Amino acid sequence: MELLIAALIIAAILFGIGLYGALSQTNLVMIMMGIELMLGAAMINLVAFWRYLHPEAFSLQMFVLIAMTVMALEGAVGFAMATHRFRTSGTVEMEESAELKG
Amino acid sequence: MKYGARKGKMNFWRRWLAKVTSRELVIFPIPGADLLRVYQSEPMNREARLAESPKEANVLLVIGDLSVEMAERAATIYAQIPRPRVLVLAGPDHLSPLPHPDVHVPLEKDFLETVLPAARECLSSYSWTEEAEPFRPEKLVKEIEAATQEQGHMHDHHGHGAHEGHDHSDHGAHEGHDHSAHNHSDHGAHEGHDHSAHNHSDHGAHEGHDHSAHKHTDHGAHEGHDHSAHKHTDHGAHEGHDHSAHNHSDHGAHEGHDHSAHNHSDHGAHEGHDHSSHHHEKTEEDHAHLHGEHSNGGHDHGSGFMSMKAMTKDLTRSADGLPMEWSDVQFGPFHPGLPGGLRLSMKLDGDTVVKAVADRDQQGFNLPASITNNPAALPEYLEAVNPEAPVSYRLLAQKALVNFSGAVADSALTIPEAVQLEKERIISHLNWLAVFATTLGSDWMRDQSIKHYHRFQNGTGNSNQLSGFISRIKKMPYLKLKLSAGHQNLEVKNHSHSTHSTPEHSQGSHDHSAHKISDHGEHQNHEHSSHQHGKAEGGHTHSHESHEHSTHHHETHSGHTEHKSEDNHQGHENHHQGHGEHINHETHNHSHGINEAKDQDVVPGQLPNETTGPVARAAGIEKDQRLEEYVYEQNGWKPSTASGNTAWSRLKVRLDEMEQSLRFIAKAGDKFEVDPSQKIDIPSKGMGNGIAHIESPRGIVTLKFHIHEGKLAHFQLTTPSEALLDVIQQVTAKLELADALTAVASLDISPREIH
Amino acid sequence: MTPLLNGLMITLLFLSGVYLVAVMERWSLTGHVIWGGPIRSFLLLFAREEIKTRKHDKVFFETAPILFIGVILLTISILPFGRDSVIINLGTGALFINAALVYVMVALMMIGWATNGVYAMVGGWRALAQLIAYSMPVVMVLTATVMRAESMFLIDIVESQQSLWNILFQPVGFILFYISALAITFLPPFDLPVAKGELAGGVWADLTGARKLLFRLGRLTLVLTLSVAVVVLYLGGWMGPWLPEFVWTFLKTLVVAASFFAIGRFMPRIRHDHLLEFNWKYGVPLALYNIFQVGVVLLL
Amino acid sequence: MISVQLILLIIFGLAAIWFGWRVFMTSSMVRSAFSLLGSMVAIGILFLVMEAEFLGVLQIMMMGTEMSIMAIFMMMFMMDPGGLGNMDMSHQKNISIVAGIVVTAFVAGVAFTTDWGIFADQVQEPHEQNRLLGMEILKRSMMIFETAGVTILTGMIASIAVAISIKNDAKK
Repeated sequence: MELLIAALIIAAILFGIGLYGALSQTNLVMIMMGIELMLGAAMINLVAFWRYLHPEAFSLQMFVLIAMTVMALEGAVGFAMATHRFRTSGTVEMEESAELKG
Repeated sequence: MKYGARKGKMNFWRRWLAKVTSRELVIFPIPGADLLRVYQSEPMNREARLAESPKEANVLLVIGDLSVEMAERAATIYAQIPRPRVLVLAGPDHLSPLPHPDVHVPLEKDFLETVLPAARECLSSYSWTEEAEPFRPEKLVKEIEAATQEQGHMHDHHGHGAHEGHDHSDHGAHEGHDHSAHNHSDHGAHEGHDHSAHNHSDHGAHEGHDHSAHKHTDHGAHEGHDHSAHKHTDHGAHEGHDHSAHNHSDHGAHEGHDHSAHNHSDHGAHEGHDHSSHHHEKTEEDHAHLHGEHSNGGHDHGSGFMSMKAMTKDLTRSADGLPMEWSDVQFGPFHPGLPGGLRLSMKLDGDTVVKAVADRDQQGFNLPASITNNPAALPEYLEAVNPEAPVSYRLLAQKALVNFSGAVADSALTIPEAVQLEKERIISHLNWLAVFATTLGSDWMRDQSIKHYHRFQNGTGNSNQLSGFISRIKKMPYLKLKLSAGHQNLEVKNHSHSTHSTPEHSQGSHDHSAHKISDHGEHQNHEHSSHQHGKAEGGHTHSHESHEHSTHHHETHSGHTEHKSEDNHQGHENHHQGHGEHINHETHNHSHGINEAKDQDVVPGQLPNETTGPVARAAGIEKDQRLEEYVYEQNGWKPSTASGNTAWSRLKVRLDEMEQSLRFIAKAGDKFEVDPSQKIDIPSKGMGNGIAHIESPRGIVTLKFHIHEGKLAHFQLTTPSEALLDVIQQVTAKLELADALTAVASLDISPREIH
Repeated sequence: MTPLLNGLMITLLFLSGVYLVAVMERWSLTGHVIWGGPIRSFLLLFAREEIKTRKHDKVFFETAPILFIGVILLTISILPFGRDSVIINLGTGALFINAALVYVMVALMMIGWATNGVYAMVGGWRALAQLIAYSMPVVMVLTATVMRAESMFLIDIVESQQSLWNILFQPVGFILFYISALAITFLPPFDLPVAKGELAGGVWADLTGARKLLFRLGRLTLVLTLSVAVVVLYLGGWMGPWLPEFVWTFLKTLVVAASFFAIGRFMPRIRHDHLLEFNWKYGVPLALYNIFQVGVVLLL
Repeated sequence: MISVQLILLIIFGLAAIWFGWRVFMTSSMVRSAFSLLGSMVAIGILFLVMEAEFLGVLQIMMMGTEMSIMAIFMMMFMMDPGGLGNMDMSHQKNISIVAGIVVTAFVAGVAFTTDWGIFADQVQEPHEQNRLLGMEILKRSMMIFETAGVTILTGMIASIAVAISIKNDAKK
């Protein structure tokens, strides 16, 4: 019981920190860091559920693998975008990318 | 050991420790291991080895006398060596910034024999003393104070980690960001003038504030202006918020402080290797920043937020299109992978070399009065000038004196002299090979070449073993592939180098500029189609030309040598102008050949025409003084050339030359004893010129002098290394750092030859 | 035998192995075999003062050496010297090897950044490029060995080679793993991060005293570790007639380590571009092919 | 046994949280990248504590590489990698803080209020887990996993296509 709760609380706090970072940072790479933290928190939840609720259901571990894949993918695409933006407009600051502003 | 020892008492444990560790001597030779090898007669024994960095060494060994600047750098290195350390001076008994030596030996053969036991003794008995003091050369004191002032500023700490590091990481973005950080901040300051209430919250505006104030106060030259700007950001960065407390009041103080901080980042603890990034090159880039910033002053971004657009817009784009700041690094003068004493300052884009120049700190080559009054002593003197190639220099002086004394026939090489020369060539090439192998990181090659070097130096060389070694090098796996860098980007150089080599273009001799321009273009096309032949013939005819000119020039019109003495080609031009009647048609064509070849300097990927020796031959130019010598001619000797102008071709040419020399010696037999001191009598009356060319291991050395009333009136020594300094730029451009260093090492430049 | 005695023996094996590797390293650098050499240079590093570069990044400067040697000790502690002489028998041992080796790269980067020097920085980035590139094929060829053993226990992997050693069963994998191991130990000819002639020591150029000592020890242990790994994964581990198991492992390990150093002594340093080109263009596809081939052979 | 697990859980959980906090608190980019690495490694250790050995080791391995690469990109694209001018590079701070706290509180509340049903206190041995996970991947979830693989391949190709330099862009 308390094990699961502890894991979930930890995950919740990490998620909050990640959210704060993703919202507050102005640099693309820093924002990606925030997202990674949130994904990490999600993975903690998945593993906790697997361990303390359904140890027999390995689809949960599957989901953790998928989450890792997503993390790697997010990293790759994010860095590619950062490189491209830096090459074209010389900046990865979100403050300066107003193209998508309505 | 006042400066060398650690502070503390010598208790039992420490005594034991010192005794054991003193068996392990790690020597850092200055200016370099190649010069150290000249004075050794056998490879380094098991107790002593060479250090790869000062932090690893415990013996600093200074060989011979150093220039003032070199001595300062040596002092910096001494300050870096962790104590207990021993300072050994071989030759001079004191060098000004360095402390008094712990061991001092005369500079003679095998001085290491006496140095090693003495150093061991010093270490084992004086490792810890009470009166030990930290070593503070005057040059460093200021910087150390600056550093101590800045201790504890954490931002500063990693800040500078980033600063140093980032210039030389694969992507040099950070510099630009840093500089333009203050661009922004003075932009912020402009805002601050308008609504200062808004901006007083963040210190960036403050810093920008007094920065701009400073800018308004002095309208000095651009450099100073930029510097101050740069320093101000540095400063603001170092002291976070308290900066705002005392900013406007004391400006001089800021200046001073910033200056030290600035220096400090230059001569960090790494100054010893001189891989510190120097900012003076960057000043005009800052300048560009500032202006770009001013131009788009109205750029819209949030107040107190700094724009990356503004800071990156002025940066030069790298090959991959990313706006990165170029950075300046220095290699040498005591870099283990370069010839000792050679200082290389590179402009790096990431880790790709944009521009590499060898800094030459000439103090001029002026003879002591004892020599000028007594020219007969010239051979002994020149022999001592370059300990790496004594024979060729002595022969050079002798030939020149003979030539002066009128007997032209004697100025040809005799067989014993030629044999001596070839032996020296083998030795010198082996010594170079040792340095080159160190750069390549092939320890086996290094050790073997050192072994053979010492054997041939002692006259106990075995030619079969050497040729076996050579063939093993040629068959070495992967070596050719590694060294063939730079061959493929000749035309790339063409793109990047047109700017660099314009000065050479302008300084070329332009008497025939009329038809030079006419055939310049198509010669270039020829050049592009096959990049060796055109140049080859040009160079060949040139060497031919120059020789016959010098001699028959000397016979008849000795008055005109004054002209020649400024510059080879200048001399030629003047000659053609002055004495048209002497020149038959084809030599005239040849002289065109010269001019075109000279103009080819602006065609990149091609060597300057002064280049001689193995480097030139490795580029396919059959330029060799030995072609003119009867001794070689009768021996059926042909210069060994290679094509490609890469490090591999240079290595190959040198290896071939070693084998050639072995064959030559075997053919001629080396059962001669020539007395080095063959006396040439100098008539104390009358005046005249002496001139001689010798194919030294590194290329053609030329000596010209004018003797007046038995005194040396004019004296000019042209060495191949000076020409090679200009080659560096071409062979390194657009290469990765390691390849560039390899290419420079493959040139075999001897700083002892640069005056 | 009792686990205590067992652990003691393994520790002794490790220590003697590290010492012999140190002697070999000195040989590969100078051509001399000096038996007392390692002890002397060990003491030399003790006897000298610590010089910290100015403006170094304090945190990384202290943690990097410990991280470096720590992960290597972790790695070697899961490698079996014999059927029952292994410290930690990990259920995911094969994967763990690579997981730990990744942190070698992290430690090198940290110290390269922390020393705040040009040479160290270049060395650090070189280390990053090199070790990322070469940990890819490592994990792939490890997969192939795991496929054969149908288990991630290193002991099972060794047992799976009862009939035929992996070096013969999957030669491609062996070659790739051998080269990658050489690259991960950044020994010559892969010594770009610490290149002597180019960077004058690279990431180590400015380390003195204890930190340098930790890094040098860690490097030696790393060489030993990867030699043991090669033996365990491809050379049939402890298998061999007459002699006790750990002796066989030990001898094979020494041979592999000696071959590492010998290659470094007789080859020039690999160029940076060739290094990466070889790995990404040929190493990774070959590793994939290796998996495919092993799978096919296993199904037959 | 359980209590030991709880203690370890809390210790490494706090480590993960502290590192995650440091990511956005330091002004040195390399430090924040490595702090994220520390946080991720702590998460991996949490997996190990929760007896998911394969996932833990995998997490530790992958994050080591990914965060090192991230450190490089930080150095490339940040205007001040070393935190030289400890400049403030955040915006809408208050909103972010509020959002973070609210979400944290909400999720924690859910964690507390939900009835989690019965608890499992036993899991399989690590190697058994590996086997079962493999079975899962290659039997039931094969489609999902294949999709993931194809996705990451597409992502790789797409990101390379985005990131390579356009030639006329290179010269300038």
